[in-house]
Amino acid sequence: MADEGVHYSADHVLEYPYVRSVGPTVGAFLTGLRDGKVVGIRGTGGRVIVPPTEYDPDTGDETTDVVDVGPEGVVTSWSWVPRPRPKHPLQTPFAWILVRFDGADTSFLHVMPASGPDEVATGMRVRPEFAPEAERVGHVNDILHFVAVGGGA
Amino acid sequence: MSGFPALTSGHRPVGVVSFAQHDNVRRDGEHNDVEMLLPVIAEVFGNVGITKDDVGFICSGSTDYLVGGPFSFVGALDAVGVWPPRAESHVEMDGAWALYEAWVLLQEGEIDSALVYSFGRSSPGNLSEILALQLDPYYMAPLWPDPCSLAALQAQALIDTGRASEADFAAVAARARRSALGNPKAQLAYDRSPEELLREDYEVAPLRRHALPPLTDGCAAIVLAAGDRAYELCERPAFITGIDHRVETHALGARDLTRSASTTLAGQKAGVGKAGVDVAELHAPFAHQELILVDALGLADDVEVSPSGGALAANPIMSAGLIRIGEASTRIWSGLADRAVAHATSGPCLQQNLVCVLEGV
Amino acid sequence: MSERCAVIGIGQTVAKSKREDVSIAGLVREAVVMAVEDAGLTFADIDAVVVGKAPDMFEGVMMPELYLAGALGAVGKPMMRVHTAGSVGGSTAIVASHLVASGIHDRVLTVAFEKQSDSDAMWALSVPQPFSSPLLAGAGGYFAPIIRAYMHRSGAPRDVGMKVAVKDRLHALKNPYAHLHLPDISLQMVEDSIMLWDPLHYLESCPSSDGAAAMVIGSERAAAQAETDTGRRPAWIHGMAMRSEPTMFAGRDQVNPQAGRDCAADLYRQAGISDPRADFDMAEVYVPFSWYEPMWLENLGFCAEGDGWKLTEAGATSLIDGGDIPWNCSGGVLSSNPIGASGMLRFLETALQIRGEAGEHQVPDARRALGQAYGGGSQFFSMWVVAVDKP
Amino acid sequence: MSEPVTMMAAPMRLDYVFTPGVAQGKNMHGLERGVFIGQRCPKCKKVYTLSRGSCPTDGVPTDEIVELSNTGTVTTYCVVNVPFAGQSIELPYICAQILLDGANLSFMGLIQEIPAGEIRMGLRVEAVWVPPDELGPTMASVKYFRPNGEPDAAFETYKEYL
Repeated sequence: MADEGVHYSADHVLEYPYVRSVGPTVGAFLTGLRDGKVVGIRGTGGRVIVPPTEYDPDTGDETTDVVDVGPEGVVTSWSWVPRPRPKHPLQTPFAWILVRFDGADTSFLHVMPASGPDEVATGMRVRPEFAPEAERVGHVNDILHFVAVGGGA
Repeated sequence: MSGFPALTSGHRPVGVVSFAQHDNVRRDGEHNDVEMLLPVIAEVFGNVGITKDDVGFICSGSTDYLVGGPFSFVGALDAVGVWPPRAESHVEMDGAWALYEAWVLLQEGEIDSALVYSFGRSSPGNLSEILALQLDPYYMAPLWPDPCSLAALQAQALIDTGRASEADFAAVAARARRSALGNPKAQLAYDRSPEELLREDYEVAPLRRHALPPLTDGCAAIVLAAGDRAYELCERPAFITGIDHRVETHALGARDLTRSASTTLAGQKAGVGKAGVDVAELHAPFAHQELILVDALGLADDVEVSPSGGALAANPIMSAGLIRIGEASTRIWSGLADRAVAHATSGPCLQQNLVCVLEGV
Repeated sequence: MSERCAVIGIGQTVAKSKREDVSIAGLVREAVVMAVEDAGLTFADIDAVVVGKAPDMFEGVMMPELYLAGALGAVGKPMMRVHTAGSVGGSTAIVASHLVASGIHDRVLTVAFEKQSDSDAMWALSVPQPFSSPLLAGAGGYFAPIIRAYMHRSGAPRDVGMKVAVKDRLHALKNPYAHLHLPDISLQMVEDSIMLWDPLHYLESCPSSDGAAAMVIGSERAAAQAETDTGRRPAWIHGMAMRSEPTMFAGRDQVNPQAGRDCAADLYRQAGISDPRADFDMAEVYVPFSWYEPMWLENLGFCAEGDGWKLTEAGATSLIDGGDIPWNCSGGVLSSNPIGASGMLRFLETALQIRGEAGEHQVPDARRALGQAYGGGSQFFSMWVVAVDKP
Repeated sequence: MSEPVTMMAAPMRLDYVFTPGVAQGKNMHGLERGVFIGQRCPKCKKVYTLSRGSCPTDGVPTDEIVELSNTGTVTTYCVVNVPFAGQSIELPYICAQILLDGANLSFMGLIQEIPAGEIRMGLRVEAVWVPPDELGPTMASVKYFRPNGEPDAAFETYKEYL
């Protein structure tokens, strides 16, 4: 029996139930989502960082006060997914959007249903559609997705 | 021997003297990492007639998540044979940064040469899911955005500025794949017009299939040598006259995605603009990123960009940056270029960038 | 030519099994901010950042330095990520120091961390591979047979390991940053603890910790400035070395690996060390399982081969017993083990001693110290020497 | 207002196809037939078991295939008393480094049919394979090793393979 050409392969699964402690700053944002609101935090020069981090993402300076923002915001960029992947938050065509909440100086990544690229545009006003209160746990998926404010771009 | 190029005061001349890369393929389902590296390491030493025992330092670049097991770099060392024990290090980064670490050590003058290699395969897992783990673990990773979706956000932002259009992306892709026809190591090469490419469907709008890199299994290696040792090993070494790298924030919503501030800064520190550039090998996995990089580096219109086809022709993860340095060096060796720029990137939407200026004498 | 460089800033977190009050960035920033402030600096003064940690699977974040760039104040700067298995904390400090020794930068921040409580350390260390045997022994199962081989070769009595376990935990009681504080530690307590991997008892093994360690490495100019600004003296780096050898090969000596011996020889050549036991005032050495103290005493040339256990037994390595060459005054890896940071903690503790700032676990008048880390299958070594005097 | 959020579940599953490679394929093909395969380095002539395709010290392909003996020597061992994830054997059990006759590298295997108190360095052992119809391209084809009744090997014969 020739050994040459015997090529094996096997399925290999890496699967772990990570549980992360979030700390007070990330925790403030996730707590806000659970309670149906959006918060940011003040960074260098007083600018408002959303989603909030313990530090200003550019300077590394400690951030300070938690502030309410949104819930409406404006799309600062987008991309449109015609064929969602299995792990994507939505399983019908949708847009990834960067949203700058009213009162914020940075943008937040989330999704918005869109059957075509013409249903989303930079500059569009949007608002989050929260999951029902009983289903919210303090997670970015407590926002199901965003929708256009006033029904259009 | 023809002397050395002008260097920043205190710097030691270090040149790329040998380069080898594996065939870039969609899936090598036959060999393990060691077996892929063996012929590449043999070639990179064979090119200059030395062995593993002749280099003073070994540095590699790779990442564990590609095959789903920890410590993949440990086993890969068996492709070199680090016995007797060797001074050796590893970065969980593209091999271009392993080259940087070796260049730093060579500056101190204790050693005269180094082996740098990197390896990575896109085929064992689902790269679109794996790379989502590079993102903010609280806010972004739970949404599982794939690299193409994020690159498309960047592309749309660029379109919104009015500085580029989908047609420009197609033009980049058409030129890169046409250039790749002349690169025997290229995985994806064709001669198609931008107009034809624009008829493709969106993969993730505004990016169509042509604007995306192929998925590639591969690996690569480089030998660096300092001072006179470089000339002993290579007739016309590609001397590194500047090398620098910079990182930006992970928060995509806090960056101007349409500019690559880190590339601009690294390019200035590396001295890209001090003289004319003949050729630039840019690590732009997505077509629009080449436009951002050309702009960030301030490259003139006459600079030949990515004659190898770049990452659009073959994108072996963790090696595609190191390969840019290798490809740029081959242009110096052959005399096709006197001054070349090589660039490597890491992270989503060009988060981290390395710029290397190579010169022949 | 190689420039002088020194540790000019030090920061570390308290090691704990679970730091559930912070995010990953929050944990790392505790050490980083402390190190930068300790050097009298702000992030704006830092030229480059070098990050180290062990497998990314501990936290499930791939190349987490990318996510941490902002948290580390690295935006607009060079940032590197080192991974050399268990030796990574040491290698990371060395890569950072070379950025200064090469004359490229003046002030480099280096940090290593592990937040193992996001997962379970055992997962990432024993990922089952297809086609391999279902038999899995864990880290201790890998090292226990090597320890047995050492006992066989050296004729060491069975209680030497337990003595190390007690000594390092007594040291840890003097270190407020140590994870394990066991005031009642005794030989009996170690012996009564469960035998995990015979011959290793539970209390002869390292814990699993969350934690981070950070240092600022400065040039001669930066060191002078920091000393003026903070009044703290620099810990000058007199040598650094790394060596690797393959995991497995015919005839490999895993008890006394050649890579460790070669690494020490190179280091001692650089630092002018001829008799390590006499020339060093203390050492912080990576001892995750008790028996590695006598093994590394031999590997590092503190005694003849086969005699390491005699130094341990005689109390030579104990700060409390007034030994002549105290090892792991911080409590060592046996008392705190945030894996990716454990190697850096060894290096950091030597700098702390040289600056005379180790508090209760300070070795009186420590003027020259050895830091060592190792990893993989005892195959990756990183070491440095720091001293009070300028090289 | 209820308690602040402090923890976040982040389950992760990634699916891979594992490629053992040509050399390991040869080893596995041997295991499928109930035979241990070694690979000889063309430079140093050492015979490696479970080779990944290269000589770890010379960095060259190990192309020559050698069929190895079913018997070997315990070079060192430990007794495992600790449960952990992924483990499927009843505690306590013996893990030993086993040097197969004709090989120059030991590997870790399970020892059974001997009380934990009688395990020792130098013990001569043989492989016990699963029934022929259960053989597969995996080390799981070897159920365990057991004493084969030969006198213990002298320390000198295996001291380089601990």
